[in-house]
Amino acid sequence: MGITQILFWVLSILALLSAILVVISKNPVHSVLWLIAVFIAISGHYILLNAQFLAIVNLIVYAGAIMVLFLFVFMLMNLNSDTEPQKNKWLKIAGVVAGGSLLLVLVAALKQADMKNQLAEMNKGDIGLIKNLGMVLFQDYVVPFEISSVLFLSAMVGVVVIGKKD
Amino acid sequence: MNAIIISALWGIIMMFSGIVTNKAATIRNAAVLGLLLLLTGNYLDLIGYHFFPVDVHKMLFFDSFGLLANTIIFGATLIYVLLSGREIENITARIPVAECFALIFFVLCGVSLVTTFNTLLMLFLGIEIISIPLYILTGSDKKNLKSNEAALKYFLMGSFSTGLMLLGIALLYGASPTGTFSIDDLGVGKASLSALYISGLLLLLVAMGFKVSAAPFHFWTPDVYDGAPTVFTSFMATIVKAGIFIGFIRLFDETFSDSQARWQLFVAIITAVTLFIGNITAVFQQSVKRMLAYSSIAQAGFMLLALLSINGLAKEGILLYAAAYSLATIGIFAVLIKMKDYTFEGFNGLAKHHPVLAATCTIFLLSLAGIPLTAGFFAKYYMLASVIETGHFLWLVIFAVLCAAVSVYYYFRVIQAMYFKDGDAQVLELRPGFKGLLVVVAALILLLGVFPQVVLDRLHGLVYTW
Amino acid sequence: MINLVWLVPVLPLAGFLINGLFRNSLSKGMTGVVGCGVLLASFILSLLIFGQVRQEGFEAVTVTLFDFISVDKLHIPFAFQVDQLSVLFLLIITGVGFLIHLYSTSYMHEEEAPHFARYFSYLNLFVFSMLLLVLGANFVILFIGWEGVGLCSYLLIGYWFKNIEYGNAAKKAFIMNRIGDLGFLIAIFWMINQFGSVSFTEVFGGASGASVGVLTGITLLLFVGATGKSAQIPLYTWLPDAMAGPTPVSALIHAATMVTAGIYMIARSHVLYSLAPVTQTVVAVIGLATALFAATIALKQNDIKKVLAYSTVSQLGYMFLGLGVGAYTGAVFHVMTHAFFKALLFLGAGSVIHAMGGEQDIRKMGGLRKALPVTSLTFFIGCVAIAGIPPFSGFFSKDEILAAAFAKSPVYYGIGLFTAMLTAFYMFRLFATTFSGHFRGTHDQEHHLHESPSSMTIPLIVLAILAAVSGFLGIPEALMPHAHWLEHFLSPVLAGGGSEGHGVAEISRGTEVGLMVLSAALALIVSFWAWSKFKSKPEVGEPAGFGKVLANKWYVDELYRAIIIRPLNVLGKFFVWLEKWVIDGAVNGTGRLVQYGGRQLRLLQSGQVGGYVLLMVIGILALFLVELFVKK
Amino acid sequence: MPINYYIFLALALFCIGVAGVLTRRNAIIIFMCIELMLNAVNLLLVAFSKMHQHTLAVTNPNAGIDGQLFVFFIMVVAAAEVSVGLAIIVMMYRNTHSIDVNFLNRLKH
Amino acid sequence: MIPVLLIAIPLAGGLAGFFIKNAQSARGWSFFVSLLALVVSLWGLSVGAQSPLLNADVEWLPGLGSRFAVGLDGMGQILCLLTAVSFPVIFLATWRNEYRKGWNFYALMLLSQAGLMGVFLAMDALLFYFFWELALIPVYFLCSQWGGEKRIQATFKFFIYTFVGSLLMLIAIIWLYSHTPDHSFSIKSFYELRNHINGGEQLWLFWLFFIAFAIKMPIWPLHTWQPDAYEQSPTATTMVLSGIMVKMGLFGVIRWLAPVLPVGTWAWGDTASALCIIGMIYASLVAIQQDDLKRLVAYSSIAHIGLMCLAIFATTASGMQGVMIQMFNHGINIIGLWIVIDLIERQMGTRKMSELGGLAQKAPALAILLVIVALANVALPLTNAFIGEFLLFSGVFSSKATQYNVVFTVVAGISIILSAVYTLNMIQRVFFGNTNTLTEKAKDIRLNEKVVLAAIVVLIVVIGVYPKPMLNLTKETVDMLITKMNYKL
Repeated sequence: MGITQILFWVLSILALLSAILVVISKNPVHSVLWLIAVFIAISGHYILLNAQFLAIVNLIVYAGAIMVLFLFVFMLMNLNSDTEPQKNKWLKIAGVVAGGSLLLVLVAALKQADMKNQLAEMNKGDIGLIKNLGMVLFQDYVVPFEISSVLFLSAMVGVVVIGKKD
Repeated sequence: MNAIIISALWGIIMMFSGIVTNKAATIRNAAVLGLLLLLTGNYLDLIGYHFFPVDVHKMLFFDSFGLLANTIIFGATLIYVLLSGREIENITARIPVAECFALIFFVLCGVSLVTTFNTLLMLFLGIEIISIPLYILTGSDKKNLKSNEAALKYFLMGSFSTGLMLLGIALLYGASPTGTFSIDDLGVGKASLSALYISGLLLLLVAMGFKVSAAPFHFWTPDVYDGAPTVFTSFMATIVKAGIFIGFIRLFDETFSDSQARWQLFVAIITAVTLFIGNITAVFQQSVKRMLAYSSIAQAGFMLLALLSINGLAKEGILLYAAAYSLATIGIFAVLIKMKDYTFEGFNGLAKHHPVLAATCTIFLLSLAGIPLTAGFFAKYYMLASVIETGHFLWLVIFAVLCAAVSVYYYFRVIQAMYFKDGDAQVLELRPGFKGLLVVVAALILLLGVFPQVVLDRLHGLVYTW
Repeated sequence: MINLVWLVPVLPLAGFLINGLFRNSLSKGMTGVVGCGVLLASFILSLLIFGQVRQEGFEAVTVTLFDFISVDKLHIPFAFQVDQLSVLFLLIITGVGFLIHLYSTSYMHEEEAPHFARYFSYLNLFVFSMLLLVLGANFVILFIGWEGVGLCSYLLIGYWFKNIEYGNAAKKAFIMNRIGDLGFLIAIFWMINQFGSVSFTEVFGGASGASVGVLTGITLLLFVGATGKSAQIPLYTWLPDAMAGPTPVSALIHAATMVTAGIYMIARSHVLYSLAPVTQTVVAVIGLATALFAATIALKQNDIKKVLAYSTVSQLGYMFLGLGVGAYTGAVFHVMTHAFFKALLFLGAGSVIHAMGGEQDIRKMGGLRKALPVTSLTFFIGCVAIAGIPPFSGFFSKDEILAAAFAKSPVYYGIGLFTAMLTAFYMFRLFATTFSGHFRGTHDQEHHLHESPSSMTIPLIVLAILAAVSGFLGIPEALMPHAHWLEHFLSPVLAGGGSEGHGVAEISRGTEVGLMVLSAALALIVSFWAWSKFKSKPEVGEPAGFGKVLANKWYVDELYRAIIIRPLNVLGKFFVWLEKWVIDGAVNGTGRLVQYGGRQLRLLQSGQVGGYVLLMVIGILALFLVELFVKK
Repeated sequence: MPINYYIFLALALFCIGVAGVLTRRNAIIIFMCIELMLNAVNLLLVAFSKMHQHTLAVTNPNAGIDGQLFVFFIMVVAAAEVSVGLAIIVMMYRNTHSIDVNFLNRLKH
Repeated sequence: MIPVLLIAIPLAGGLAGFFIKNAQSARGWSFFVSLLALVVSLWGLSVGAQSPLLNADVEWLPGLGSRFAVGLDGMGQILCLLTAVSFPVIFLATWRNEYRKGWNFYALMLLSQAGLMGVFLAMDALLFYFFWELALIPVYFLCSQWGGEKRIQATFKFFIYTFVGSLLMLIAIIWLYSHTPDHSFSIKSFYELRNHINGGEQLWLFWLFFIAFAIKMPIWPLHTWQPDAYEQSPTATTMVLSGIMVKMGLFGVIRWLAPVLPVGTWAWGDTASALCIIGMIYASLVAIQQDDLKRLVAYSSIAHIGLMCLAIFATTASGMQGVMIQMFNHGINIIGLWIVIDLIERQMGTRKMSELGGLAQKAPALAILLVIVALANVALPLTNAFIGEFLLFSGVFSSKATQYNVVFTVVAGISIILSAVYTLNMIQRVFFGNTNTLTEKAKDIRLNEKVVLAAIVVLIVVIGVYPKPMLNLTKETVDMLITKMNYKL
């Protein structure tokens, strides 16, 4: 039970707990904060897996930019307090049950997978380093990289179309 | 590659055309020009002239199936723009036309990715490039609450399905022996039986099923099609759906063909449910627009038959089906847009006042119902034949034709309204060009229905050569 | 000459076409001339043919006109067969037919021209069909004539189509005939199946090869046909109603010719019958029963034509008795004599009705002897003949049958004799009530009473003579050896008919003579008794008790209505209900079900994103469960 | 670390996200739950990439790198989606002053 | 050559007809076109069975192994003749009917004729299916545009009903196609199929076909669309429906079912025959209960068709000959009946027998002609129907395919009696008895109608007296069929 193992368990529990809190906490702002916690935990996992670049990007893009955007929107609509009226509890229960059973089923389906001996090796290997990623990204993955610009363009145009005052 | 790049570039051009001019007509003509360009570019690709010698590193693969599909889709788009492009300006909240066309071109870019992808990454990007503009177009009627609602529903459920898709891709990645996303070597080896593989496959099936609105993942379709501005509904229901279907077939043909026996049953179930829900629910609709939404589900059910039995017939068939279905539906929507009242009663007595409209509309409906002499018949024929060819799932075939009979019920309700019911259908002003184009489309459908070999020969040759 | 036989039927056909097509343009005179002319012509032609046929050693000739139906192995030529039997019938039909046509010209004179022409065209068509029937060289041609006469009787019974009652009578006749015809048809199919042919020569030739069972079946089915056409139990009830038609029609169709088709057919195919004893017994029993049954009914009828109708049924029963006991010649003989005297009686009745201005109830007549001398005389001869009083024709023919019956079994004879007595009784009851006593009709009727014109009386006289003398064509061996000309004449066709001969041979001369004397005496006594009983005080009141049952014809019509017609109607109504609510209901139900399903499935589309996603997830779960638990 | 742990962790996160989508009414929260799902997938991908590297390193030094790049692209897409999604939500809010998905029931049946 | 003309002439004529925006000239035009078709079909009769003119075979869908193959064999000759004769007769008989936008009416009529011709001529399964539907569509529009007040529902039911059937047939056709060694739809390859598919498959394939055909004929209990459709559609269309279209079902069984799936046919023969017979008795009894003339004739038609279908399953030469000739006769006779009913309805404004009566006094010519046609309907000797039914029954009786042949004959025979009952009822209730206020003012028929009816009567009698040419026409076809049907695995 090395340090990495301990860290793994800690991070996992942290991730799960805060994920649950995201779902159950009444106040939207709290949910956002818990979500950030989840992201941090996941970034921790990335680091454990030697995917430093992703860890950083995750923190910057998600925990940073995106979540701020969410918060910003909340502020804009000042829904900070729990303005959300209660959904009828049967649907709630149904939702939880469905989610739970989905988990069950997926796990059941994947338990048969003969992965016992497969390892996700930790804190070694350097494919996670920005250097290697960059090389591959700009050689093999240049086409999707360019294409994703189209994605952004369309997103931008879209936002313009919708946001434009008329 | 031509298609992808041209569409992307032209999208940008359209985007800026809004700044250069604010005359809608000019912009529209620019769009038409772009589409013509697309068509030619794609055709040149088809016969081997590649403008852009880009090394795609096996991310994309330009086979004749995909390129042919592109041709059909661009052609359909051209007809669509010519028929109802003008309507974009008439959406109640006056939205920037240029941007809308830009988005349409981006969607086309996504479609041509989906039709020629060779890795799951490209599929994913393509799907997203298609979806995001569509969210916008759905909501483009900003002041209209229905439009807003449709957009939000579409967005939420769409991104949910993206999540499912990604999970599926992840699992497949885990299962892939070579650790890539390239569909060439995903399904090979013992991987094709591991639990990861199957689960990933199922999740992909679900996600793609969602995109082509297969039951029980279709629930977004009626609301979105109903809420979106009719002109964009027409676009979504035909071109986009056809494109994604090509991708669907491509994915399962390339990746999962050697484990076909494993997943055929699932597809069969989904197909049956889709056919059932689509047709039965369409029966009781009061609004033609919503009826068409359900009918698009039903038609998707028929197209799923090609997925069930992936073979030569199925591939030819799906192309023909895409063409026939798109043409007919675009035509009907073009007429529908012109109607004041979208309910069935709104069509009462259309034949008296606008015989041409009624006649062409009848041909479109007959084609959708799969009556011989129209393209729709051969489309359905291929679907049925491909399944019968496999020798299994005869129950599904019989079920399918029974559903087709049900579909006659709601399609003919429109015909009855137009011809046999008395009333004065209110129609917006019509340009002669519009009518002429309708007639051309109808003639095209009839031509495909009588001499399908004019296209079939090409398809036949091409589909079997790769 | 014989090759011109096709002219015999074709001439009446021509008459039918002329009268039918130009009925609006032809005058009554012309119509009558055409109508009677063609008959006369074919009568003369028949005589000429007869002249040839009667020569010694004449062999039956088959005249083929064209190939009617020929499907792979089956060939049915449109062919006529000329032999003694058919020629005899030719003479009867054309001869009596001509007389009746002549009679009709004045009897139907009140009709206006088009209807007059219609009447004659029907009549000609009938003669044509009847001639086809007797001339046909195979069962199919026979069947064509068979149904043809049925049609004509339908048309003629319903001649006065304004009257729904008549229409119903006509319908009844046609449908009851149809029932018989079905049997006939099936018999034909069976023959085709058995012998591969329907022509008389081949069928009879192959008969000996066939099993008794098959022959019994075929003959029974043929007999079913006969019961329909010749009004035997159980299909006799149409004949009395058929009196709705004009009286000459009753004389021609429902007495002289058509109704005897059954006898002709069985006599024609006696080869088969002789090989099927069971059938023969059936025929005999049915015939006897009918004879008795109808005679009892005739006792209490008051409509002059109804009486004659029932007596016809009863006489036909006699003929079947003859056929049943193998006395084919006797049967044919009786057909001939019966044709004469029954036609005579009907025409006489017609003349009476004519004089009474359409009145048919004998209770309103009486004492017509003075007014209608010729009619009453001829009518009297007819009565005597039918009553079987020597030396009139009926005596000989009836006695031949009775003798044969006796040879078969005394019981037949006893019942037959009793029936003969009844016949004598009701005939003289009829005669007495009609012609003697004092007149009981209204005054203007009495004022109008007059003898009919010559065109009506001449046929009466001719027929009377025939009825009187025709018996001598068949003087029994017992009285005068080798005097039975008819038997001699028909022997090429009917000889060896009865495997056990025609019975007469088997009983000694003494007994035969004794029987004759007995029956003759009884007939005389009964006739005289009836005559004296009714000439002074005819029964004019409503019959009571058993008489009522007889007067109502044993309620047979009511019985049929109860056990056949009503059930069929109920069944039909039930089917209509079934159609509406079950079969069509299922079809429409499916449609409604789909609509209902649509209405319900819509509700799945709740509009709630949460609901949608939930359903999606459930769908995914379902897929995974299938993957996990459905073994492939 | 055995890959199974990662698989189950990711699945757990994913399903929590799903449950969130099912139970909440606030459009933004739902959207956040979807982001949670995406992140679960990212984690899974990275884990798999490391697994592939572990097994295939001998043949191909860059083995497993695709997984991480895919994650990168997912982030890209997610960012774009977020912008569009929030735009739509804001538009909705402008018109109805609510982002409660239960009020989205003008379109049904 | 000739078959192509037979299809092309009405097709082209019909399409042209849409653009003659004037009912009168359209009527004349379509009459002319139909006469042209008649001439061509007579030409076809004259050239002799071996003539190359009687076949045509052109590339159509090489990819699918389907060719535009059409040909005239004996059966085709008879049915095309029927079609070609019927349409001029129909046009002439309904000359005086006025239709809203009449040109569309006549154009659609011609289109349906083209479809019917195609069905009878097609020598390629896919082509056959094509025309099968093509014949249906115009009739759908005809009925629901110009029919009675409940026309839309009735026609819709009829359409969907038949459509379901034909789709099932399509499945069967495709299935067979995919099992032909040379992947071809041509009738020859289909006739070879018996060697490639086993009995078990034939057992269910039989029903896919038979349901389609049974709906068209119609066979009990799939008949309920028919009375409504006949009652609601305009009489001219009813004539097409009942005179010709129902033959499509029989034709289908004879050409595409029995020879292709002999084992299935043989195995299910008794079941199918039982249905036919139930239908005959059932329909006859229901017909007796009808008051509406059209419904009465509709049900009587069900009975007659049932008999023909019964004879097909008897698989005897005489029975099959009977079917051939009877298909023609039934067409002619029933069209005659419709014409009379149409005349009555146009004059009296009602089809209810309870409201009619005594017409014989007012319209003697009509009465006489009707009586003759009606007698043909009850198969009286020397009318055409007698020949047919005689052969049919004798075929059934001598059938080797079933051991119930006697039972079948007897029970089916009862329908002869019943048919007499309802037919005579009709004659009496319409024409006999006294006139009432309604029929007081009835007039006799006009010349054109008289001509038409007279022509029909002449046909009836001529065929009834001298059927030989007709029978010879179909001889080879019948022998071929019988040999094919008697094939056992």
